[in-house]
Amino acid sequence: MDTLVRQLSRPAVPVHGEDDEAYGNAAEWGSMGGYGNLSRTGAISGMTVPRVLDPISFLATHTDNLSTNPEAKIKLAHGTTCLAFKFRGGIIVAVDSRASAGSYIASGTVKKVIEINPYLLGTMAGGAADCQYWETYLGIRCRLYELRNKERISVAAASKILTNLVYQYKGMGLSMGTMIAGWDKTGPALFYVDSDGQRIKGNLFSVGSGSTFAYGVLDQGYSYDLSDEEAQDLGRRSIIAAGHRDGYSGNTCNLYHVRENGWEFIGNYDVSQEWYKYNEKEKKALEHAGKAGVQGGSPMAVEA
Amino acid sequence: MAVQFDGGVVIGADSRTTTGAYIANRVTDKLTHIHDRIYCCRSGSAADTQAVADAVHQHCQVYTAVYGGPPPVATVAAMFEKLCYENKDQLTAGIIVAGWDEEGGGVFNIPVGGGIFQQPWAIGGSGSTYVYGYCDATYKEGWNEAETVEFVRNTLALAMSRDGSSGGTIRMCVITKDKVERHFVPGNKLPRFWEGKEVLAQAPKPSIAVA
Amino acid sequence: MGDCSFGITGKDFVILASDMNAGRGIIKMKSDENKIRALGPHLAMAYGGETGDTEQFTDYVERNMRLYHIRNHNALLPPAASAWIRRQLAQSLRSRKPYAVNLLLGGFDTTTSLPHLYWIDYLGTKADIPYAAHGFGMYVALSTMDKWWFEGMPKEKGVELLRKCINEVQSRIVVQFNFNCILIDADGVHQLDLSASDPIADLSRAPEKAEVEVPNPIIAAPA
Amino acid sequence: MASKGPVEGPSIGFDFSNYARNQYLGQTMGGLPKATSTGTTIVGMKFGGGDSGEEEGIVLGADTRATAGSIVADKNCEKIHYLTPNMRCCGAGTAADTEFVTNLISSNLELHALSQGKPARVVTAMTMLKQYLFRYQGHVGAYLVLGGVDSTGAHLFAVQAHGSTDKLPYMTLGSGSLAAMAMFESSFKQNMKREEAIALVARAIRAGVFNDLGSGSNVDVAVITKAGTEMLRNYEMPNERGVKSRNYKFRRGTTAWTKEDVRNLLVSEEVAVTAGAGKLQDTTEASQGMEVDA
Amino acid sequence: MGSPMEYNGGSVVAMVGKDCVAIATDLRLGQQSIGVAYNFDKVVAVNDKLYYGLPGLATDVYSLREHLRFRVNMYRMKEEREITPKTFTHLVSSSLYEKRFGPWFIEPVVAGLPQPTELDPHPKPFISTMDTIGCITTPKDFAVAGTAADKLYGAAEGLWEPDLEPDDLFETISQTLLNAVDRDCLSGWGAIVHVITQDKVVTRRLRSRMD
Amino acid sequence: MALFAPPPMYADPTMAADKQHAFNPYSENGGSILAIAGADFTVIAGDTRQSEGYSIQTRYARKVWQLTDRCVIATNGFAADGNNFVKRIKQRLEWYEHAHQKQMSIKAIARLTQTMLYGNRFFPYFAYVILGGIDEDGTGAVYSFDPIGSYEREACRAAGAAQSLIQPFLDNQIYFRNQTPAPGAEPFVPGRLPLSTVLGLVIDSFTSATEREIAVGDGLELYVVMKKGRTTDDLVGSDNLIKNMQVQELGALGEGGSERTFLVSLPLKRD
Repeated sequence: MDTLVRQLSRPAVPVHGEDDEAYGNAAEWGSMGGYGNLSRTGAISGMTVPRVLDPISFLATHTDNLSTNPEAKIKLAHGTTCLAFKFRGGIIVAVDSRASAGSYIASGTVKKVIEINPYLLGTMAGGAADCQYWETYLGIRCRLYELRNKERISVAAASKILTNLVYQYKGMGLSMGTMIAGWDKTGPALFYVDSDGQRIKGNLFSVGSGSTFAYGVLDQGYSYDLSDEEAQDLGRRSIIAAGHRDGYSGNTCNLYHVRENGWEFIGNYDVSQEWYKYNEKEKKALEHAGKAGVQGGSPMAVEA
Repeated sequence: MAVQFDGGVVIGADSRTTTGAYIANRVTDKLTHIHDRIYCCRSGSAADTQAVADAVHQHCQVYTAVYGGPPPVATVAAMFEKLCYENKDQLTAGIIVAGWDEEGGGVFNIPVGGGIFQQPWAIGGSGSTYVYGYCDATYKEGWNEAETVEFVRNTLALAMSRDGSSGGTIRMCVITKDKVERHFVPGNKLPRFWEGKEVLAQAPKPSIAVA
Repeated sequence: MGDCSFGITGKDFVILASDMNAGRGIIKMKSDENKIRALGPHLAMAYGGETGDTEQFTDYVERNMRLYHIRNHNALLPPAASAWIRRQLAQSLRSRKPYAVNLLLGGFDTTTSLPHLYWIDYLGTKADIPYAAHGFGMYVALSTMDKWWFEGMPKEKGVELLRKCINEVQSRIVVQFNFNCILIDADGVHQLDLSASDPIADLSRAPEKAEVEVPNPIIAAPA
Repeated sequence: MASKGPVEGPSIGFDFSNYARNQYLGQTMGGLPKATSTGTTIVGMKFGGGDSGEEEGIVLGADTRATAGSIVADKNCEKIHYLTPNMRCCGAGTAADTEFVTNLISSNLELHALSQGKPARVVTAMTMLKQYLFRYQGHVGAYLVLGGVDSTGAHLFAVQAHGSTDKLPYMTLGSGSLAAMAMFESSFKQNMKREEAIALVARAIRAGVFNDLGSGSNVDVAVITKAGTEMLRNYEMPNERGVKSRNYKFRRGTTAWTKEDVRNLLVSEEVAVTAGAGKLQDTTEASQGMEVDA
Repeated sequence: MGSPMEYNGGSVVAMVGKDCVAIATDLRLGQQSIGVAYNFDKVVAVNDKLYYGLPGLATDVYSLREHLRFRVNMYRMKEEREITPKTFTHLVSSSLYEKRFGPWFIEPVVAGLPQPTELDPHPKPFISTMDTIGCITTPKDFAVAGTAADKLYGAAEGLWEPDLEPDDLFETISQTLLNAVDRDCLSGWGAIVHVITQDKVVTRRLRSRMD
Repeated sequence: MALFAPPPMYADPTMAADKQHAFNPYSENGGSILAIAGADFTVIAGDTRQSEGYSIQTRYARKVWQLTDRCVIATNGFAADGNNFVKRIKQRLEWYEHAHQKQMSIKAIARLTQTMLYGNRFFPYFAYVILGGIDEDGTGAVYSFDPIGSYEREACRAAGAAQSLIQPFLDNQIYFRNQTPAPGAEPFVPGRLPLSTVLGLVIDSFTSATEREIAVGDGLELYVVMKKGRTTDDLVGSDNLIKNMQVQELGALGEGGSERTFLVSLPLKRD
C-alpha cells in the first residue's frame, strides 16, 4: 500500500528544479512565458519526463530520430548538408534546405542557418527542433553577455555556452551537429559543436548525411587565398554536389559570408537549376581545355 | 463428452468455436460422424481435428471395404491415436471416440499428447476442467439411456456456464445397436443451476417506481 | 575491412584503380595486394567485399571467361560479360551462402572501339555509367568526379581525375590506402604507375603486352 | 541450389529458391515487406426453401475495396471469385492467396466434373480448399465464404486459412465481419424470400463498408440457385466520387522535356503472294495449285 | 534502413487516356541514400503496344526482366502471335506467385493497348499493377508503384481526368510523376514517359530535378 | 532494506513493473489537416474523422480551433495530445491578454508553441501542429511544427495521415512546381491565388485524400481568416458554393477585433 501512497504523493519527475507540471508553472504567466525564466536556472525550469523507469529508452522507442526506428510514430526530420570554411576573405557558410522524415521530404524550405545575432551564425544538422531551440536560446545568452560586459561575446565563448548546455542532456536523445561561425576581436572563428559534447575549432568543416560528397568538391577546390567570388562559388558548388548525390539533401542552397562587420546573406539558389548550370558550364570548359574530340549528349550513356 | 451405458453410448458437446474472443460459429456440430455407429467429439484446433477426423473417416471406409463389416470402436480409437501421436508436434487435437459394436458400447479418450484411455465416461476440452467434480460425484454404474442423457446434458450445461470458450447449444447423440438418435437443446433451454445472486449490503428500497 | 576502388572511362580507354590493402579486422597485413584481375585481353575487374568470397568468385569468373575464349576463339565482349557476371551474383544471392563481392568491370570493346564500365554490387545490381566508385570511394569521390569528369576525356585528364579522387580519399578517410591502377585501351590491359610523374607517357613509350595472352589463337591460314 | 540450367524449365508448385536469399536480405536490410492482408467485408447466406415458396439458394456479398496498408490500392476490385457455374467463393485475407487458391480449385473442379461426367458438389470444392490450405498450415492466408447449389441442395461454407471449415446458414468474414454479423444476427430469418435475402446481404455489406476502415466503395452481390448464378456486380454504388470542383487539364507544353523519340507503328498492311522471281501471282491460281500452310 | 523495396528506390506510374495509355518511370538507381546512376530505365517494351515497369530491388529488376523476356519469347513461338496485355499481366502474376514464399521484391506495372478482336472489337486501354506476390489490380484510371507510391496516389487522384487526349495525358502523367518524386528522397533523378496510341509511341525524357 | 528509507527514485519496484508491458501512452487517430496562406486570407482545414486501427471512434471530432481573431490552430496525430495542447495554449493566451491587454500576434504564438512543445522534449506531444492566420501587416501566414517544436513559416502545408498524398498535389497547384509558364507569360508567383481557387484546391485535396486514405473522411471543416476590411463576397457570394457546403461567420473573440473568421463545413465520404 505504502508504495502506492508514495507514488501518488510524488510530483511529476522534473529533471531540474521543483515546479509541478500539473498546475502549470507560475513563471509562465504573461510575458514571463517561454524563455522568460531561463536565465535564472541556466536551463529550462523543468522538462516534463515520463514517469517510467527508463525515460531515455522510452523516448528511443517512441521517436524515430534518424529513421533508424521506422515503426515509431513520432518522426523527427533529419538529413542535411552544411559546410563552413575560413579563408582570406572571412568565413563562407553554405547549407541545403531539405528536411526528410524517413524517405518522405517533409520540407524543402528549411532555414538551416540560424542567425544567432548580427555577428554569429549557427548551422542546423540532425534534429531541427534541437538546433533551432538551443541556438535561439544561445542568442539570448549572447545578448545578456553584451549587456553585462559591454562588448560582443567571442565565438569561442559562445560555442562553449552551447556545448555546456547540450552536455547537460548528453545521452538523453538530443541530436545536433552544428557549426558556430563568427568574427570577433581575434578575427574570424569557426567551431564545430555536437550533441555528444564535442567542440573543435577548425578552418573547414562539413556536417550531415551529404557532408562526404561536399568534402569531395570542397577539398579539391579549397585554398586559403581564394577570392571572395571564388570562395562563395566553391561553397555553393559543394552544396550542389552533395544535393545531387545524397538523397537526403537538396532543394535550395543558402549561402552566407561572414565578414568583419558581421555576416551577409549572399543568396538562395535552387540546387537542381544550379546543377544543370554547372553541368553545362563545367563540361564545356573542361572539354575545351581537354582539346579532345567532343561528342554532345548527356554525360551518361542511356541504355537503348 | 461421452458416456457408456448398458446397450450403447451417449455422446454430447457444446457448439461454440472461437477465434480469439470472437465466436466464429455458435452452432458448431462437434459430433463428427466416423462410421454408422461410431462418432467422435473434437476439441482443440478445429483445422487439426477436422483433418484428423476426415482421415480416420476415410480409413474406416477402406476398413469396411476390406473386412466387409464395420470397424470396432477400439480399432477406430487406435487409428485416431496413431495419427495424433505420430504428428503430435504439429497437432493440437483432443478427441473422444464413442460408438457401438458387437461387444456393446465403447468410449475412448485421446488427449492432446496422444495416448488412449478407455473409460465408462470421458470428458475433454477446455470446459471439462470445471466439471470433473460434478461427474465424479454424480456418475453411477448401470444407468439406463434416459438417465445417461440427463447426466450428459447437466454436465455440459455446467461446463458451458463456467467456461468462456464453451457455450451456445448442446448437441447430443444416442448410439445403440439399432439407432443413432440426435438430441438438440437450444441455448435458451439449457438446464440452469445456481448462477450467483449479487450479495450487496442491504440497499434501501428505491422509493420511486422503477419502470 | 574497408575497400575502395574507382573506374573512369574516357574517349578510348577505361581506367580501373583499386586499393591494395589486405588484412583481418583492424590489422593491415599487406599493402601491395593486387585487387584487379584481368579477365581477357581487353577486360578487367576491380573487386572488393567479403574476404574469401572475393578470391573464390574472381577465380570462378576468370576461369569461365577464359573457357569462353577458348571455345569461341574470341573473348566475351564487355556488355555480355557484365550480364553474365551480374547473373552469377544474382543467382548466388539465392543460394544458402551468397558471394558478398562488389566489383567494377572495365573493358574495351574492340568491335565498336568503345570503352565500357559497369558498377555491379553483391546483390547483382548493375549500372552502366561513365565513372564509378565502390567502398569508401563512393562517399567522397563521386562528387569530385561529378565535377571534373567530362565526355571524351583524354588519358592524361583521366589520370588527373583519378589523382584527385585518390587525394580526396587519402585526406578524408581514416583508413590509409595506396592504389594499384590499370588502363585498358585498344592495345589491351596496361599497368599504370601512379608514382611516375606522367604515367601515360611511360605507357606510350613501352606498351607492355597484355597480361593475359590470347589463349587458343586462330592461326591465320598460310597465305 | 539446384539451378535449372540456362533454360528455366517449367516448375510446378511453389519455388522456394528465393527463400534463403530473402532471409539474408532481411537481415542486411533490416526487415522484409509484409504481404498486405487487406481489410474486407464478405458475407453469405442461405435463402428460400421451406414455406418461402421459392427454391433454396445462396446469396453472397462482398465490398470492393483493396487496401495496401492504409492506402486504398483498388476502389473497385472483385472479391467474389468464380469456381464453377453453380458455385462462387468470396475471399478475404491475403488478396493474392484468395485469387490463386480459388483459380486452382476452380480448374480442378472443372477437371473433376469432366472426369465424373456431372457437375462437382459444393462439399467437394470445400474439401479441396481445406486440404490445400491445411497443407500450408495457414501460410497461404485465404479466408473464404464458399456458396453454391448442387444436386443435394444449397450449401454455404466458411473456410479458414488454417484449414478448418464451418457449415452455416449465414456467415461473415474479413475485418468488417463484426459489423456485418450484427446485421445478420438482428435480421436473419430462415427461408427468406430472394429479394429479402439480397436486401439483407446488401445491408450487411454496407455495415462493413461504412463502419470498417478496411472495407469500402461498392457492394457486389451474387445470387446462386439451381437455375444458375446471377452476378450483380456493383449492385450498389453508395460511394461515387463527386466531380472535382476544378479542372486540372494542363496547358500543352507545361512539362519541359529534353529528348523525344517517336516510333510510328505499322497501322495497316497488305499481303501479296509471290511465287519465286518476285512476280505477282494471281492469288486464286496459286492457292489451288499449292497447299498453303494457313 | 527500410526493406529491400526501398534499397535502390525508384517509382513507376501508368495512366489511361482516350484510346491511349501512358507509362512513366524515374531513372534513379541508388544504394539507400547514395545516388549511383541516373540512367536506370525501369520500363521495358514487350512489343509496340505493350510496356511494363519494374520498380523495386534493382537486381530483381534485371532477373525478372530476363525471365519475362524468355517466357514471352516462348509464348510467341507457341502461339505465333503477340501476347495481349491481359494475358501478359497474368503471366507476370503467376511468375511472381510461383515464388510466393520467397518473392521477387518488385511491384510490376503493365500498360498496353489491346488489339481489336471479334469478341472485343473496341477494347479499352489496359493498365494493371500487382503486389510482390502477384495480386492483380486493373484500375480504370491510373496505377502506381515504387517508393513514391503514396505521393503518386495523391497527385494522380488530384490531377487525373477521364478521356484525356494523348498530348494532355502526357502532361498529366508527367506532372504527376515529377511532383510525386520531388517529395521522395529515393526516387527522381530524371524521368522517361512513353505515350502509346494505336498509330505511334512517343517517348520523351523529362527535364526533372536532379537532387 | 531499511524499513522507512525511501528507495532511490529509479529503483522503485512498482516502476520496474513498467518494463514488461512497456508504457505506451500514444495512439494514432488518423485524419489530416491542411493550411494555405493567400495574399490577405488564410485557409486552415481538417477532416473530422477520428479513428484507431480499423474502427471509427467518431465521425465528428474537431481538430481545428480558433485561438484569436487572427489565429487558428490545427493539430493532428494523437487526438488526446492535440486537444490537451490546444487547451493549454488557450490558457497561455488568456494569461497573455491579462498581462498585455491585447491579443498575441501569430508570430508570437508560433514562438510560444515552440517553447511549449519543446518543454516536452523528453515526453513529446504526439501532435503535428499548424497555425494559420493573418500576421501583423495583414498578409496570410501559415506556421507548421514538428512534434517537438521545430517550426517554419510557409505558404502551404499538409500534415497527418494523408500528408504525403496531399502535399505533392499542392506543390504542383500552389507553388506551380515543375510547371513551365507559357512562352512570353511572366513566371508563376505563389501566394497570390484568389480565395475561390484556394477553396477549390482544399476541397479537391480532401476528396482525393478521402478516396485513397482509409483514415480520412466523414466531414471537412475549413476556417477562413480574413484581413481587416477585406470583401467577403467571394466566400459568402452564392455562386461558388458547392451544393452541400455551409458557411457561417464566427463571432469576434477579442474586443473590437476587425479580422473576420468564417467556418465552412461540408460532408465527406463515410466509407
